[in-house]
Parts: sequence; structure tokens; C-alpha cells
Amino acid sequence: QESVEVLHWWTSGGEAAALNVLKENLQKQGIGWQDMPVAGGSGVQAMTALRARVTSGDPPTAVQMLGFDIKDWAEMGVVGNLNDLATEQGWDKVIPAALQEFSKFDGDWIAAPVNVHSTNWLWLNKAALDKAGGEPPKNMDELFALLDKFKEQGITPLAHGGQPWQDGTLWESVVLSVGGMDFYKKAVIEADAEALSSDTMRQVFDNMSKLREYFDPNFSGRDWNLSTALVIEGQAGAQQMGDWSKGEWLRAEKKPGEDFVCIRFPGTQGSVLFNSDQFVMFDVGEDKRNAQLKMAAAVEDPAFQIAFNTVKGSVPARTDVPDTEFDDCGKKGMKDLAEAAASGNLAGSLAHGHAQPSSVKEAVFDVVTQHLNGQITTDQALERLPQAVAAAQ
Amino acid sequence: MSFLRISNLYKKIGNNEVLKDINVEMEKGDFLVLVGPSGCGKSTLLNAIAGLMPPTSGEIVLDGQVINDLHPSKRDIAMVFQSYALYPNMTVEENIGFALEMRGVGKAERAEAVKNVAGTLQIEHLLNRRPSQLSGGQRQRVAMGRALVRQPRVFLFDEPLSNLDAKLRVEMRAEIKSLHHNTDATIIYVTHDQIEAMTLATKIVVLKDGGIQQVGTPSKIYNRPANLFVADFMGSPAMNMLKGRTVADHGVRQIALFGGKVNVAMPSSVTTDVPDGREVILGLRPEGITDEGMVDPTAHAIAKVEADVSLVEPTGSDTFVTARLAGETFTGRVRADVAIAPKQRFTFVFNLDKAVVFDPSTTQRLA
Amino acid sequence: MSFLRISNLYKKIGNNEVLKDINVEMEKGDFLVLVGPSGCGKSTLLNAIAGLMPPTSGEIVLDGQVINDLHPSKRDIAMVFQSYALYPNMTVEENIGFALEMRGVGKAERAEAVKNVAGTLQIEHLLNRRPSQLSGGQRQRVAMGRALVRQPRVFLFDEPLSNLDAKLRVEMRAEIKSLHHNTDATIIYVTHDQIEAMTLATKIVVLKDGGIQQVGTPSKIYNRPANLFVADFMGSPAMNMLKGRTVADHGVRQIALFGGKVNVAMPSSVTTDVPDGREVILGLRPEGITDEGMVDPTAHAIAKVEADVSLVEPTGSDTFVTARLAGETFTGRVRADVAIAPKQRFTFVFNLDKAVVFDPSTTQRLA
Amino acid sequence: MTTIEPVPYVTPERPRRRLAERLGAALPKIVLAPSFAISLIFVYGFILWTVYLSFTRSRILPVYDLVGFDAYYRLWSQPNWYMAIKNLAIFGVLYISLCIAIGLFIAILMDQRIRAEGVLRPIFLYPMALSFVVTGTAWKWFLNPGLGLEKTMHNLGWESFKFDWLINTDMAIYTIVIAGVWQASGFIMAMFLAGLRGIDGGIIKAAQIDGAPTLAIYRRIIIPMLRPVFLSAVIVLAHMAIKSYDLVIALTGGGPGNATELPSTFMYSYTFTRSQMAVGSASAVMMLMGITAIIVPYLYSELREKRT
Amino acid sequence: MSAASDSVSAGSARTARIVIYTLLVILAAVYLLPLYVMLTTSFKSLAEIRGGDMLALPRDPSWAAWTKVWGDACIGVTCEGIKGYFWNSIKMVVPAVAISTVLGALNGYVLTKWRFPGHKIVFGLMLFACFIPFQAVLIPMARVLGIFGLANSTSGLVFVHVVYGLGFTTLFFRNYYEAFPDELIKAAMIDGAGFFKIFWRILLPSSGPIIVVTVIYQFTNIWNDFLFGVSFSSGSESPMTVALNNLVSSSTGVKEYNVDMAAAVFAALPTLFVYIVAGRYFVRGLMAGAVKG
Ligand SMILES: Nc1ncnc2c1ncn2[C@@H]1O[C@H](COP(=O)(O)OP(=O)(O)OP(=O)(O)O)[C@@H](O)[C@H]1O
Ligand SMILES: Nc1ncnc2c1ncn2[C@@H]1O[C@H](COP(=O)(O)OP(=O)(O)OP(=O)(O)O)[C@@H](O)[C@H]1O
Ligand SMILES: [Mg+2]
Ligand SMILES: [Mg+2]
Repeated sequence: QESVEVLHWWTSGGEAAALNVLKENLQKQGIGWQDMPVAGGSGVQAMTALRARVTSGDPPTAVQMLGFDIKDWAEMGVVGNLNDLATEQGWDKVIPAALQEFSKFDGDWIAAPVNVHSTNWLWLNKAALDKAGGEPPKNMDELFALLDKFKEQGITPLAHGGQPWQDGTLWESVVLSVGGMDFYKKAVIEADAEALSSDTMRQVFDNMSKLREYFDPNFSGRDWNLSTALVIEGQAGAQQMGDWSKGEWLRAEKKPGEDFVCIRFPGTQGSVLFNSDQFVMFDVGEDKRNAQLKMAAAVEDPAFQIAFNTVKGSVPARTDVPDTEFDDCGKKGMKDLAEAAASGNLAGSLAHGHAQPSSVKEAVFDVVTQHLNGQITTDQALERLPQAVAAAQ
Repeated sequence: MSFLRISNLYKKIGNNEVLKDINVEMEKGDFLVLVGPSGCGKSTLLNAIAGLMPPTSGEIVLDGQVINDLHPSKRDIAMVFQSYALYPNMTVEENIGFALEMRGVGKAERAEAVKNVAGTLQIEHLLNRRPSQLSGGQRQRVAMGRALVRQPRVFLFDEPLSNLDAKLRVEMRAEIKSLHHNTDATIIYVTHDQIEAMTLATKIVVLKDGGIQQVGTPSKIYNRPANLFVADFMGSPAMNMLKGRTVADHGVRQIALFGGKVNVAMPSSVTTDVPDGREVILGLRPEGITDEGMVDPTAHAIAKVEADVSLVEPTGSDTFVTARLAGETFTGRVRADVAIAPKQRFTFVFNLDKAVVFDPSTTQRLA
Repeated sequence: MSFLRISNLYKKIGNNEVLKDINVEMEKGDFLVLVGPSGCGKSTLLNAIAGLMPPTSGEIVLDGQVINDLHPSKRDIAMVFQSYALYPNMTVEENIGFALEMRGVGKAERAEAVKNVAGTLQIEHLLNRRPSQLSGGQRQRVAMGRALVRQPRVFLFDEPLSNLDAKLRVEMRAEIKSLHHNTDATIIYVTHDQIEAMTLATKIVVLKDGGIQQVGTPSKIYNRPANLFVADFMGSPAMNMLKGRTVADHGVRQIALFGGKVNVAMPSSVTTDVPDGREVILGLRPEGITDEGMVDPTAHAIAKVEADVSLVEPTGSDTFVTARLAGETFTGRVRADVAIAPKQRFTFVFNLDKAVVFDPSTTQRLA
Repeated sequence: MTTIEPVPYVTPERPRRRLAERLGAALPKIVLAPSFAISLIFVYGFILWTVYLSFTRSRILPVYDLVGFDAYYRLWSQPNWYMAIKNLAIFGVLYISLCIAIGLFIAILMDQRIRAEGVLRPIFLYPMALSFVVTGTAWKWFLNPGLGLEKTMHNLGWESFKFDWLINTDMAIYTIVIAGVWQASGFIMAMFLAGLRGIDGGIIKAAQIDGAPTLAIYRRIIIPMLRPVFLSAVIVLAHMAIKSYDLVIALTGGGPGNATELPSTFMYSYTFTRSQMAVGSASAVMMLMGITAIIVPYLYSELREKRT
Repeated sequence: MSAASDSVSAGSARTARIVIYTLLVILAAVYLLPLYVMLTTSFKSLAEIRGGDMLALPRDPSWAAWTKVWGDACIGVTCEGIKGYFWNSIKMVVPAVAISTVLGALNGYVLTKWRFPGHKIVFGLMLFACFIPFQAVLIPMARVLGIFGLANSTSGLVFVHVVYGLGFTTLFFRNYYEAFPDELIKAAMIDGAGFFKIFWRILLPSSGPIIVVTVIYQFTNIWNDFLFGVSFSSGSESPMTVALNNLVSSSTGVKEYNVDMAAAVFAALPTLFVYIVAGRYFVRGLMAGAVKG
């Protein structure tokens, strides 16, 4: 029997259930599904396993991957080619260019994008927000004012989990908020040394230090979903997190707009920082090629895109999918994405591997995390940031 | 009142009654030797005295004080262990000096004392070595030194010379003897070696299966053993045990040996009356059976016995001859230069002055 | 041609020359005893013969075949190890039967053979125990059994009786002797025990520091030791060594002892001419020095010596008396019942028939 | 009468060794060979390979063009690397010394003829049986101020109790030490207990006879005699300290910040997550050099000709 | 031998014993705490975990988490619990432990009883294998496994664990056999036994204690290994630890701590069992071999 082997780190209930849609779809076509889940640290272990598989000359059929990792692997010449399928199904037209940037290598389709996540969201507990005036903040100052009110309520103002990638996610939103999209592109996407040590960047770090004051003492090393739970239960007022956070709310049977509010991170309205999960198709033998292509087709099947993304909180990678099945936040996300793509305010997320290769990403995390934890001062951070980025390139 | 008194001592290890009703008294200056087969409880008794294994019941009184509950380190007893028990991490000097150090003796004084003892034991040149660098005999001497450096109330020696070669053993034996003479030390000494037991002891205790068989002076133990066990155990080659039956020949009490082939006079060690026709065992040590040229001129009662030689074992100084007569085997000691060979017929002389008689049913000696 | 020939054997371990130029020949049926101080290389020599330690140079020929390169398992030699070397995981029965099993002997036959040997060694009741459940003496007998169950070309025994008590030792000695008599086995035997060496051997080899000192029959070794070392090593208590000087009294060759206080006849063991005024050492074993009542009636040359008694050691069978005269000490063996005490003056009788004379410069015996 | 010529004594010819016999003689080496070959390839071959990679510009996967010391230059310009080394020093010293101190202490307590030894021994040993993937979560909870010890103490009414090491950048490395000691000290206890049990009881008796009080017996006799155990314990712990990876990942993930970075986590993240394989290899080479510096003297002392 | 052995105790000894027992009980409590937390948590409901005291006993103990772990927790797209992975681990651990132990025993035997020139260097080189960081060998090992056709298979994992376990097993057995009397080997030779016969009949039957130590050590290490497991196996072939990781460290979704803890305890059951059952022999084995001067 033909089958596909899929390496991914969507192991938990909802995601796995969504993947099951894909699996069943394939099974109907007579394609078996060999599951290869490797959970942990947004795919860290999975990438290690993948290296071992590729080195041993036996790569899996498809691998869940993010942004620049895709490029790195493509460069190694170990990925397959989906051009025929993509032409047949007209992917070029329905998939945003920003995603194609990663799905294609040297003009060839190598990956099938699943979804688009956006990271610059702020999640608010509706009850707490109402108590604090009910007005969602629109810039950093309003945010601080709101957080102060939360503090007065005796709850943790900002729920944050102290892991490098979470620190990075918060940081990139602050960069976008303080500097705007142009600055973000210059500093983060282009890694311009001047921008990285500019006064704007100083403001970013100052704001980070300020935000730090609103964390609870237990934030270190906390998983993001635990922080979300704090907001859900009303022990905290807000959390900055990507749209996957919604899954937690939904699972807790909370309704968007009624129990919680999703807004763009204050000051980043109209801009979208995205990341996109894609299934990279590896260069497997001819005997597995047919199944691989069928899987790629199934991934881009609108039914799967809807089924998966409604659960995951993300928006479909295809722009031609109707939003009727999505909730308020989902609809807003799809609308924002379309607008941002049109206006050029769409950029890849650094924290999720869509702005820089992982070496640079981690180097930025080093500085951000150490700064946030008070190991280095703002001056040191400004000095180190360009150095670390340069060293990692 | 005696210096060391052990009364009604019992020791059980698990279900094993290792010591049974031990009663021993010692005066100050006594040299008591414990002998007995392997596993009879000798080491256990020393351990009990030292306080290393509390007795199950009974009392140990030292110098008028019951010491049953006194910690070993407070008893002021020195002990040489069968297994040496040297401190492997210390040099010979430190090993010997440790007990003094624990008693707060100053460094210079300690060094002096250690040097003296080491001299006596001929291990002066080894003072800086560690136990692992010594041969078995050297280790044993260090173990001795550890005891000798002190002036304890009681010395306990557990087979202290067993690993020395014959020559050194003789020298060390002499050292212990002079230690005892010169310091009037009170000593309890365990040994397997009959010569050691005989030459050192003022008193010998024979143990068997945890019980005392006989207590007495060396010559009493050797010449007047209380029972068959003691008689058989002390002496090498062992005492000859000949089956006999009492007869009266014209009113003279005699013992018929070898199924009646030989009649010998009742030994003088038997002073009580023994009825006629009674079965007895006549014990006679090999040195009581000699060749005709070697007879003790002072012997009162002798008997000549002709028998078939079955084994001749020249030891250099003497020759042991084993012979058979009427189904019984006996061993005699003849001069080294007597010409004698197996299968030959030979005339032995029995010196009955040295014979003892046992009751086969009770195994006790008839007195 | 001899059955076993060892020629020019050398063995170096590290930088240590453990065996030096060993030359030994044995006939079939010989009983060769190796003696020597601890560490002199006895076990090493046995190991070389067994093939367990290849010699550095030299040749070992067994039954006409050079066996230097033959694997130990193919030499058909049985060995009893000093340390028993029992297989801890096997029962006594399996231990004894192992060699037969390795030779493919059937089960029933093996059981039979093991039973016979166990009977001889008095360990029949222990057949199902493991070595850890045995006492030292029992273990040693199992080790013997492992060798005795086979009919090898050569038996090697490395101190096989050292851990037995005196009684058992005598019995086992007799067993080995009868094994040798009955089967005409070729045996090499290491021991520290003089009595064992003297009674068992047809030939004794005395080793010292890896070199052979003397080879000879037991009586030759004991009575005609080749040099001071052999004389001193064999016998306990050791031979008395008295400084002397040759003098001629009216043409009769004599030796002046004790600084001239006593003149004795030149022992008959010296047959060559010794110039006058030469320094010599007169060796006389303790049994050659007795009390007047104990003098060997067949002795030719005797001398009476009065000396001060310094130590009296009764051993039961005899009494050893140490005495001093003119700064020299000697030990004699007197009857057990002689009344004698330290500090007393006593008349000893020297039996010069048994004396030997050594050259103090070469340490060799004068013949 | 004719004289018979004496038969010349012929040295019997040494039998030529047959093939089977030579095979027999080589058997031990043949048995050892596969294991040795495996070590050569899979340890030393791979070490050489790693050394080689450290001189390339390998990033996500190995590439084999040599670029000199670039990776080492990058390595030694990383603040993370210095942090990792500094942390290893703190962690290594504390971990080894605490494990030994606690292990020895418990072993001595356990050696006092404890009735319940059969129950207690597995309690102290079991942490070694669990992987940190398993216990990491429990420890994280336990040390977390909002959930664990601190909260429990607050619940019990000790309001001023404060224990926030897990999230304190200066103290976080010590939480790694605590968990590490918890895991390994039982094992070390077992080693010491075995050592104590191996001491000849006669020696202790002798010391009592010599008049030494219990404390002096431990100080002067027993502990010095455990020297070999100390040595083995240090080696075991040193290699665990150097290899500690699960421990850090499960407990702090290297944070807060890079406060608990260790060479092993550094190496893993640079090789596998940061796609800087050359730098990761360079750090592996540095680690191997460090290990060699510790192990070689040990091996030397272990394999040196034993004095007799 | 115990220092306190048999010594006569005076009155103060009683207080000393009370102190000793108190100390031991406190220490034991500290060591047990994580296990206690894991166990009690696994019997609590999620709400109770979130709100309550971690040290409190479960208010309403339930086996739900346990049955879920065993039978229906989701790992990836399959929701059949971890029982399948449990057997995967067993299939990997048993041969890996057996092979590495047997090889280690043979190596130890050769290195102590059949010495040849250079045996120390050979041993030293093999021993160093214990100290190589596993992260450094992942990539080349993957390549080698691919070449051998062992990639992504249980046999491949067994091979890897054997390779990197050999150093330890050889070390353990070498130290043990070093103290094993040479005379026994000599005696067996004299009795006519050859190389394997001696090993099989004489050494191996006496190796009980060290076999226990080696097996425990190897069992624990291999059972708990994650790195090799995640790199050299996949999907339904994965060992327990990989499944456990997938279960507890999923990137999104609710953290079911009770299930995680049940899974964790579950995963540790075999090793715990081994330690508890063989703990006594473990100390004995360490005494006999692994700890030595
Ligand atoms: N811990 C123990 N458990 C059980 N039995 C023991 C123990 N220790 C000693 N024994 C037994 O107690 C008896 C006496 O032992 P002890 O060591 O006192 O003998 P011994 O007379 O000194 O023997 P040896 O002459 O061989 O030294 C022996 O039968 C021995 O088996
Ligand atoms: N492996 C070794 N390395 C160095 N020297 C050794 C070794 N084995 C033995 N020797 C030395 O070789 C010499 C002879 O040893 P051997 O065991 O043959 O003595 P022995 O005569 O049997 O002594 P004993 O009567 O004490 O058994 C000793 O001095 C010993 O120290
Ligand atoms: Mg004893
Ligand atoms: Mg020897």
C-alpha cells in the first residue's frame, strides 16, 4: 500500500484531530499515513530527528516546517518538486506572495503551505477589560495605562511565559509597534546594524523593561498555554501571543467578543507579522512520489484548510477559502491578512522563523531574553544586538 | 578475688550457640592459652572479653568491675587480631602509634615507644611502609606491635604467630614469653600450635564446640588430659588409644591390650580401684613408645611389644613408626638412626609411666 | 633418560629474576619436595611446569617431549593450588568432577570416581556443598580431590596441607604417602613444613631467592646440609651454630668451642684434612644436645658441656632448653620429665656423631 | 665385546604449531576485536569527523569545505559560551561536592545497622532510575515560586518564606544543582555504602580496642579508606556533570535568559536548532578536550602497574 | 561491615539511634517528594491541580488519567495511549542490554585473564567511549545506520545502544574480573578447559553481582534515552520516551498534568521495578566490582 510518512509536532488533541482530517482524506484515496510526531519546543527535536533521517538517506515524505528552515533545507538539495501539481491547481494565484517566498525555492514549488499564523495579537479577558473601562488600547501608552488598571484590580496585568521564543514574540510586536513596519523591515528583516542599535531600538528595549514590570513573578520558563489559562481564569488581564492562543480559549468554551477580546498588539493595527506552517516535500523515491503528490493536493484542499484552521486559530494559506466557518477573531485575521498583503504591511515573524535563519533568530533571542531577565542593561543590549546578529550570519 | 572472672557466659549468634557456660578465672600476671579445633569459639570468646561482641548472658568482671556494658574503647584491653586488622591507610608507624594517639600521648613520646616496639619485632626498617606493602609475616608483627606498644590491663592475642615461618615463630615466641616475664602482663592467647600452647601458658583452656573441656597447667593438660577429646587434641602425632580390658594377675592390676596378646601394668596415673573385666582405653603418647635403645632409664613400668611395622616416617630429629598388632594401629617415636623399614617386625618399648586410662563410655579419664 | 627434566630454566617477572638457572631431573615415581623461604619462587616453578607461566628461557621436557609450548590443558598435569582455587559456583562434587567432564568422561563413571576420592579425603558428606560453605581445611581437601581424581602424568602440590589442623594434617600426609606408594605417581610437592618434607620426599630441592641450594634425599639434606642456609632452614628449632677453631691435641683433630672452654672431637662427617687454627662453624641440631639420661647409647663421640640455662620450654613430648656459655647460646632437647629451671647450671651431652662443620667464609659444609 | 655407541641425546623436535592451535591462541583477540573495532569507528572515527566539521562552515547539515578556525573564533566570541563554561564550573563543583557529601552522609547513616534498610535504600536510589524527561515537570513545579515550595509554605502560614531561585537569573543554576544532586546522590550513596560494607569489620574493632571514639574512627580510619570510592564517585559525577543535558532542558530550558546554559546545551542548540553545526562541533571539540584532561589522569592512575 | 557492629551500647546510644532514624526519615521524605507529587497529581482532576496545593492528597482520587495514558491518550494522530510504545521500548531494551552485557563480559574476560601486550591501551581507548557526548555522534551515526540499512528501525536503536554501552559494560566487568582470582583460570586450564569453557563454566556463573549492576545501569540508561530514540526511530516504532515527550510537551493545547504525570510514572515503572527488586544486589555488586581501588 502506498503511504506517506509525515514528520510534525502537532501532537496535542486539537491539532492532531485536525490532521486526522488530512489523514482520512488520504485514506479515502488509498494512501496510508505513517505518523511521525516529535513534539517539543516548536519543532526543535523534530529538526534533530529530521537531520538524522536525511543523513541516513531515508527522509520522511513530508515535514512540517517554518520559514527559513525551509530555505535552509532546500539549499541542501534534499527536497522534492511540486511544480506540476502547483501549476495544475493554480497555487500561484491563491497563495499570497509572502508565503510563496518560503514555499518556493529557485522558482520551484517545494512545500505546501497549511496556514498563516499571525503573531502580533493581544488577548484580553473581557471581564477585566470591562472593569478597566472596556476600551481596547491603541498604542503603547494606552497599553501601559490599561495594565496599570489591571494592576489595581489585583490581577497580574500581563501574562507572559519566560521562554526565549515567547520573549522574542513579545519583542517583535513591540518593535513593530514602536518603529512601524518600515523600521521592522529594516531592523529585523534586513538586520541593518544601524537600525538594530538606533534610538528607536532603545525605545523598544525601554518598553520591554517597562512591560517586564507587569509580569507575575512566576513567568520564567512557563509554557504559553499556562499563561493563557491565567487570562482565561481572570487571574491575569492580558497576554501577547500569536493566534494559536485562541485554541485555548475555545477549548475552555469561551466565546470571542463575550468572554475575551482579540486585538492587534497596540500600535500594530493594519500590520501583520505572520508565520506559516508548511509541509515541505522531501526528495523521496519514485515509489513514494505519487502518494506525496496526493498529500500535497490534500493539504491545499479547501476543506482541509477550513477544518484545520478553525481549530488551530490560524487562517488558511489559500486566500480563496470562504470565511463563513470562522469566528470573529478568525474573520478579523483573514481580513487583516488580506489587507496587509495588499498594503505591503505584511512581514514575516522573526520569532517564528520567517524573518531570519534560525541562527540569527536565536542570537536575537539571546539578547532579548537576557535583557528581559535583567542580565544586561539596555545599553549593553543595544551594543550586543548588532554584534550577535552579525556573528550568527 | 581474681583479676579477670568470666562467669556463666553464653553467646548465641543467630541460632548457633557459639559459647556455652564459660567459666574462667585469671590472676594478674596469668598467661592463659585457649586451644580448640577451628570454629570452637576461641575468637568469639576474645571478642566478648574485648567488648566487640556482647555476650548473650553471663558476666565479665575485670579488676572487680563488671564490664559487660563498657564500650570496647574504654576497657583498656589490647588485642591482636587473627586477621591483623591493620589500618590500610596508615603507615606502620601510624598503625602502631594510633592507640597512643587516641590516648593523647605526645608526638615525641609516641615515636619513642613505637621505635622500641619495632625494634623488638624486627620491623624497624618498615616503619614508613603501608600494610599493603608488607608480607603476611610482617603484617602480623605490626599487629603485634599495636598491642605491645600499650600497657593495657589485659592482652588478647588471636593466633598472633600463625603466618610466620618456623624460624621467626620461634623468635617471636621467645619475645612474647619475655614480655610476659618482664612486665607481668595478663595475657589471653589463642593458638593452634601445641608447642606454643605448652611453652607459653601458665594455664591452658581447652574448648570444644563452645564449651570448656579442661582447664589446667600445660603439663596437666598434656600428661593428665581430662578426657579423650583433650588427649586426642593435644599433641602431634596424636596419643595412641588402645582398647584394653582390666585383669588381675595374682592380685596385680593389669590391662590386657591387643586382644589379650599383651598384658601391661595398670598405669600409676590410675589411683582408684577399677573392677576386673572392665573395658578401658589406654592412652599412650608416641614418645612413650620407643625402641629399646631409647628407653627412659628412670621409667618404672615398661612393656615390650613386638609388632609389624606399616609406616616409617623419618622427621630428621626422630623417626615416627606406625605399627599394627591384632588389628590395632599405634605410632611410636624412635631414634632417627634406628634402621627400620615397613613390613619388618620390630620390638617397641611401652613406657607405662606416661600412660593414661579412659572410660570408653564416659570418655573421661580414670583417676 | 629422566621422566621430567628441567634445564637451565630462568623466569623473569618484570625486573625481578624469580627463578635462576634451575636444573632438576626426576624419574617416574619420584616424590620431589620443594622447600624454601616464602617468596623464593616455589609456586613460580610449579606454574612453569604446569604451563601457566611460560619460562623466560630454558627447557622443560616431559616423557621425552619438550612441553614449553604446550597449552596447560594439554599437558596432562594435575595441580593443587596454594589458594585452593575452587570454582565457587560449583558444588564439591562438580569441582572434583570438572576435569573428568572436560575429558569427556561419562556421568556415571565420573560420579563413581568422585565418590572414591571423596571417601579417601573424608569429605563424602560435603559433596553437595559449595566451597563457600566449607571450612578452610575442608576446602583444601576438595582441592586435593580435584587432583587425585585424575591419573595425570605428574601431580603438582602447592602447600596442600597448610590450612589443616595438626591431626588432620597427619592423616592427609599418610594419604598422600599411600597414594604415592600405591600408584607410583610422579609428584612435585611444595611445603613449609619440615616434617612433611622429610617424611614424604624421595628427593628434596632447597630453593633460595630463585636458585637451587641443594638437591638430595631427606636424610642427606637434614644430616649433611650443603651449606649454612640449608642447615639453618631445615629443622625446628634450628640447628645450633657454634663458633669454633680447629686444634690438634696429640695428633687428634679437635675443635675448640666456646672460646676454648670446651674441646670436642672433629665430627666424623668431616673426612678431609682441615689445617690447624682454622675458624669453623660447628652445627649441631637440638636433638644432638641432650641430658645425661638421654644419651644415645650407640653414639661414638660425645662431649659434656656445663652451661647456664636461660630458657626452658616444655613441649609436652620433650623439653627444649636454651643455655648460654661464653657468650654463645644453644638449644638442646631433653626429656620432658627432667627437672630443670632457668638460671640453673646444667650438664648437657653433645652427640658429635650428628655434628657438621661449615666454613664461615664460604658458608659451605666441610666434607 | 662390542662397545655400544652411546645414543646421542636428541633434543626432541618442537612440534610445529598447527593452524587450529594458532587460531586457539588468537581466540581472545578475535573475541575482543569487534568491540574494539566498534569503539575505533564509532568513538574515535566520529571524534575525528567532529574535529573535521569544526573546521568547515557547516550549518544545517555537514559540508566538507575547510575554512580554518572560523568556527572556533565564533565560538569564543559568544557570550553564551562563556556563560556555559562559567555555569559548568559552578555546577560541576557544587554538584560533585554536594553529591559526595550527601551521599556519604546518608551512607554513613544507613550503615548504622538500620532496620528498614531494605525500604530506605530504594527510596534514595530511585531518582537515578527516572529520566529527567520524567521528573523535570515535577521539579519545575516544586521549585516554582507560584506553585511549589514557596506557595506550600505560604499556605502553611509562613508568609515571608521566599524561594524564587528557579526564576532568578543569578540563582537559577543552583536549582539545576539541587535537582541534579537529588538525582545522583542516591547512586553515590550506594557506592559509598558498598565501600563501607567492604571495609573489614576487624579494622573497626581494632580501632575501638585502640580506644578511638566513633567519630575518630570515621575521620581517621573509615573515610581515608574510602579513597578509591571517592575517586570512582568523582569520575562518575564528572562525566554526568559534563553530559548533563536532560536536566537543564527539563528544568529551565537554559533560562532564564541564558542563565543556565551549559556546554552540552550550548552544543546541542548550536548544532541542531541554530543551524551552526560548525560552531557546535567546535564546542564539542572543546568539551572533548576538557573531558580528556579529566579522564586521562584517571585512566593513567587506574591502569598504572599496581604496586604489590 | 558496620561501624556500629555489635558494639556494646551505653545509654546514650539510644538517643543516637533516635537521631539517626529521624534524619533518615526526613531525608527519605525529601527524596520521595517528587514521586509523591507525581503520583498524587496523577490521581487529581485538572481543576484540582490548577487550584489546589501540590502537596495535598487528591480529594477525589481517580484512575482516569492512568487508563487514558495506557489506552486512549493521543500521540499524534493515533489515540491508543502509550501501550504500544511501551512494548517498543521493551523490544529495544532487552536485546540491547543483553548484547552489551554479554560483550562487556567477554571483553572484561579477555582484558583481565587473557592479557596481551597493549591490553591497557585497548581498554583505555574503549573506556573513553563512556565520556563522548551523544549529541556529537548523532549525525555521523545516522549516516552509518543509513549505510547499514538500519536507519529508522529497532535493530538500529539496539545497535546504537550497544555501541555506546560497551564502554561501561566493559569497565564494569573488567574491574570485577580483575579481582577474580587468576588461580581459578589456571585450575580450569589444568583441568583441561578451553577459552569459552572457562568463561561459560567458571567466570559467568560467578558474575551474578556485576551482571546485576551492569543490567541495572544499562537498562536504566537505555530505557530513559530520548535523544537516540527520537533521532533513530519514528512514529509507531518509537520508544516510550519519545511517546512520553509527545504526550507531555505538545506545543499547543491544554496541559493535562494528571495525564502527564501518570504517563511519567508509567514510563518509569520498569526502571523503578528494577531498582526496587534488585537494589540489594546492586549495592552488593558495586561492592564486588565497580567500586575498587
Ligand atoms: N556471624 C556469625 N554467624 C553465625 N555463626 C558464626 C558467626 N561468626 C562466627 N560464627 C560461628 O561461631 C563459631 C565460633 O567462631 P570463632 O571465630 O570463635 O571460631 P575460632 O575458634 O576462633 O576458630 P578459628 O580457629 O578457625 O579461628 C564458628 O562455628 C562459626 O561458624
Ligand atoms: N606478578 C608478579 N610480579 C612481580 N613479582 C612477582 C609476581 N609474582 C610473583 N612475584 C615474585 O616472585 C617471587 C616468587 O614468588 P612465588 O609465589 O613463586 O613464591 P613462593 O616460593 O611460592 O612463596 P610462598 O611460600 O610464600 O608461597 C616472589 O618474590 C614474588 O614477590
Ligand atoms: Mg578464630
Ligand atoms: Mg607459593
